Amino acid sequence: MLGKVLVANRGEIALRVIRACRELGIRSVAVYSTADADSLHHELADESVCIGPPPAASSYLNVPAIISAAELTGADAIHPGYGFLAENSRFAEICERVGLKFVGPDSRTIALMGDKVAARAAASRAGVPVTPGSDGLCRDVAEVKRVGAEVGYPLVIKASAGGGGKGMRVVESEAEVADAYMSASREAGANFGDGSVYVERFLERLRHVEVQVLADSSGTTVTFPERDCSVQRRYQKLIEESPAPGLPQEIRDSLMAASEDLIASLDYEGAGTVEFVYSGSEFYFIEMNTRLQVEHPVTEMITGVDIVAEQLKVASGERLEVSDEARTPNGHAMEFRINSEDPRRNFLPQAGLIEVYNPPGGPGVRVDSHLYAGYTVPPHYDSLLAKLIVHARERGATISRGLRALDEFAISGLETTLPLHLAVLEDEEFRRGGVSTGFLAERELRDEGGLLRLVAGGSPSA
Amino acid sequence: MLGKVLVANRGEIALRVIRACRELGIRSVAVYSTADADSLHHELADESVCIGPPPAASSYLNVPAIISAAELTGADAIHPGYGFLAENSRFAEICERVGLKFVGPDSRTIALMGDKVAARAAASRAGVPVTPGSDGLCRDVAEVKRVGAEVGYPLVIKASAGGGGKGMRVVESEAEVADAYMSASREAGANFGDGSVYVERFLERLRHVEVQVLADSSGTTVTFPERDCSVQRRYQKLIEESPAPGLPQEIRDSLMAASEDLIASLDYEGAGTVEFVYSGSEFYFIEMNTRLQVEHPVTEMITGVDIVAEQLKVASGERLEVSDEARTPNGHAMEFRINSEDPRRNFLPQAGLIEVYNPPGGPGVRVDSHLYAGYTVPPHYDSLLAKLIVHARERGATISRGLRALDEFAISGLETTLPLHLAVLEDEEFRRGGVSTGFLAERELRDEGGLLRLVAGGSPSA
Amino acid sequence: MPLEEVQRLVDLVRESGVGEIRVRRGETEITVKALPDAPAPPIAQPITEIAVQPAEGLASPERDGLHAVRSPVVGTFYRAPAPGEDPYVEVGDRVRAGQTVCIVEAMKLMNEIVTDVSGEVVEILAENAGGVEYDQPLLYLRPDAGQ
Amino acid sequence: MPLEEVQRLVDLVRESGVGEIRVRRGETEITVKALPDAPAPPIAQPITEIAVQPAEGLASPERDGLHAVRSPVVGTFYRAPAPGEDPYVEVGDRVRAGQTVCIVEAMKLMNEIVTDVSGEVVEILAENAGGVEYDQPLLYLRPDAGQ
Repeated sequence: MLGKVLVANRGEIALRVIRACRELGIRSVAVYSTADADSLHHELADESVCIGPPPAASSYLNVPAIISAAELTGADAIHPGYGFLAENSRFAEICERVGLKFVGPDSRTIALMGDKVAARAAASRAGVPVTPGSDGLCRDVAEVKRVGAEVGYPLVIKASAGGGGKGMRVVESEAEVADAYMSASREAGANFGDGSVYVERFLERLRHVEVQVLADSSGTTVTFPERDCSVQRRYQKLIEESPAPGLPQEIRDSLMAASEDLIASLDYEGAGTVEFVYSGSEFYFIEMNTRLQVEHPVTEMITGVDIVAEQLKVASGERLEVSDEARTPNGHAMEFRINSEDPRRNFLPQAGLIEVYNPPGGPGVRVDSHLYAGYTVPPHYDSLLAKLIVHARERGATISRGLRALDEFAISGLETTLPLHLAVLEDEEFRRGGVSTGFLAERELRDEGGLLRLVAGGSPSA
Repeated sequence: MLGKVLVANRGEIALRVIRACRELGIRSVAVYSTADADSLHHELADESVCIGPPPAASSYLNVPAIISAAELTGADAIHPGYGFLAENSRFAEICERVGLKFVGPDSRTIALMGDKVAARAAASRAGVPVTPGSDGLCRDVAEVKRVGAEVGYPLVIKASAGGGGKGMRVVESEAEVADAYMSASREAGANFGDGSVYVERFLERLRHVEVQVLADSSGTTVTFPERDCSVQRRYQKLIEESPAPGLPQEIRDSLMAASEDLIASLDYEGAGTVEFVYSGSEFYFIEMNTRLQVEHPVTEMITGVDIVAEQLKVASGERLEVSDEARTPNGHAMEFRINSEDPRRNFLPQAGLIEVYNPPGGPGVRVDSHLYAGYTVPPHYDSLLAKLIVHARERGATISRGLRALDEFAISGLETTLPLHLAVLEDEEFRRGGVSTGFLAERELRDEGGLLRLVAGGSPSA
Repeated sequence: MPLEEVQRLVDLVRESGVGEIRVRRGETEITVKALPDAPAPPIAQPITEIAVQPAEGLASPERDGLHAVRSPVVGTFYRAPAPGEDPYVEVGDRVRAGQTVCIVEAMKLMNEIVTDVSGEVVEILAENAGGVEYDQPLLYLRPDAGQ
Repeated sequence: MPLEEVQRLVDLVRESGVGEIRVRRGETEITVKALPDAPAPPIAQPITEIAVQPAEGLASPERDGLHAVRSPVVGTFYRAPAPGEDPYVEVGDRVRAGQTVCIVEAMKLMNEIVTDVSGEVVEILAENAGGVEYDQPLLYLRPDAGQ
């Protein structure tokens, strides 16, 4: 087993990894910026090193500082969490070169999957269905039009280096191609330093489903029942659940088999997620995240597998030992992302002092959070304050438990997305299950006597 | 389903019941004393009624006030929690008479099981093994001596109306019988208003194991894998776990079958616990608790069954629907009782302001507690502040998780049993599993650099 | 509730040294607290349905110079000995210590509530035939001078 | 509730020194609180093994009248340009702004640490060849008068 792991992250995910280390008897090293001097990840790790000033570029993205901290403390591995350096193949390569085990797949796999066009090709080669579209990059407007003639409109132009909806344009007809191509490419260039784009058929009323995978260095692979992450706002996931409501067992089997084929073809190691769109009864590969995801606890709740502990075991060279039962969902779980954003003021980010913090307890409730009363949320990083995960024997009871736990969750000092989640859980269509990714955009938030409610008729830009 | 339930209790268990009500769509009514005006059970219930001044006799044991509160609020049932009126057959009878559903078995069953001698006889009739001893009450010293001659010494004299070690005396030889009989009877009289006693063979190095049961009004019964509650201090349970470490499957099967026979013979309804001593490879019935127990979450964690929700469903006249899988332990769970007692000062009870309260989170961790930062623990009631329950795939991982979570649990303002639990989890014998009820008494607590450690050689009175 | 009344409550807290004043009148609830040394208790998220029981009053503090007669039991408040009969007291009545001022029924038992001070009835706080909690103020008296 | 009324509530809180005012009218609830002093951060339970890294210094505060030269990077602190050579500075030395006072090595790169004030070296805080964090004070200078 690894002896000492540096956790190159902050917030709840740094805590999550530190907790797993402690339970496995691995010493943990936290790194923190001066803005995080009062943070729990710094308090709870066995050791910690201040790596830079508040801006992420100078601290949590500061590769030399992080490598130096690992060397100074004698860490033998680095766990990148999610975000920051987690999918930076250059960082993984540096770790490999200086003899630090990077907890994740090798740098070439990260690079391959980070290139959306190459990832699409790899999926295709492994026999995984991909959305009809261009074979590779589209180098000019004419090429986009050629694809359009072949697969039909609407199309979507996507940045090859992209993510989060940046450098993405929906094209309804051939007339719109030229403008959309230019602006997508420009936005991709500005955001990722790479303006190359590719084209796919645009699927409407689609659901976002994804498959958690684990693989060890000797080729053992495990895939888990799918998660449904269709409740999104501007491409940011807000609620994730598993299993996906109403998904037929044969689709589940196919999703898991396709994911298994893909990671087997990659000689994958560690944890990862294969993301799909699901529409009608078809599913298509979108991308693969070569790291731990925010929503991994949903899978942990319905399978009893500690995914972070398995990551660490695999990174130590141990074999995966996940029972076959983990392939079958045990009950139903949902995760709510509690963000420091004000849903009443267009999700304005919030920072400041947490006055009251009292997380819910009781059966079937898990909270992953770095908050405490008296903590000041710094304005420099992402807005995730806490993840509330609830689990019950079936989806209806999970929703009831979610309502109960959200209701109890006391955070004061700043506004959060707690009332938004309550509104979603009261929504008829959500309660029926199987909403598409347009769910939130199609609705407006209305304040009714202090409580939020969703009402039909939002604009697609919401 | 019941429409509105009055919760005749306070603290974490009142919250537990209120949470279950909310998840089932049942309205909840809290009752509270003036000492509990800032309590979470009062805040989180749908309605609440102040029932009296701080002393429990005038509030939580004040039957007229509680019945009046139920009538004023239109409650149709009363959930008694544990302690207070939970095993008061007179209270259950009053509920029955005024048309309030008492969430539990009928008053005659409560009365029967509350009489230890009658309960022993009922167990015997149902074919459940009871410790060799007197057939019924021992009315004089001569009768105790007769039993002693028959079953052998050491013997234990117990109060028929007893509990918690009150009115209990161990007798090593015939010469000690007279004194022990007198003092046990006197103590029983003083504590329970009933001086009658019975006699059992005294078993050494015994373990306390118990079986959670559920039964509905149509005769469906469920028994769950046993809990081991051997870590006790002065007959108060401190740590409970399930399954019992090292217990052979055939003993588990026999314990569950014996419990099932007993409740079937009683036409039992609701939740209950059949308690046994286990010594060598023999087990004997001690008593049955006709109510929810503090440690019920341990069973919930390894079976996925919501015992309080099942209680409420059964009280509504619904059928139990517990799958057969619940009869097999899924992983291993442990509960730690965090009490407001100072383990460094002979467990001196603590009351006062909670300055910091930050419960642990992450995978496999459940906290049931009524605390919050700024809450003042009143001096009037029992010392249970929080229950920390951890769950993992096997016992070793459960202990690691327990250490991690206890370590993270931040409570300041008063002393708690948190450091004692850490000391127990570091103890070699505990880690091996299967300790006897003498475990804590045989050890001394030592303060080593601010941390507590258990060292062999405590006095039996510790 | 008019703001002038809120102002008076604030003054009351300041002058009286009492820790908290909470008034709930029908759908209106007003709370005034003195600054605690401790952090404030957590404010739970708004509950989906808030059922305000009109009769479920919360303990109010003594008002300046006034004496509250409080309920010693949970029960139902009655102003008169029996339906159709005259109330025990009306606002403006003078009462003597030891005099019955109302009834609280609990478990079918009629508990006559007796004032232990003499004075003038200035306000009847509880609603006839409504539920009252333990310690809930039922009526206010202005005690006679010199008591 | 009109904003004017809320404003008045806020003024009330501020002027009165009262901690909190809550007004609920029907479905509307308004809470006004004075800012409390922040509670202390939670004190984690003592960790079973606490490994105190001797070199892992924590940021020390400025001392009265002294100037701390801090590390701009995470790395290894060296007092001399190379093993066997003389240290850049000793306690008691006078240094000028712009002068190199030590080296912090990070990723095999030697970063010369330069003081931006002139003065006298009064204390060397970091240990030679030990690790230093970002922003960790390395040495104290007593700045020359008039700077």
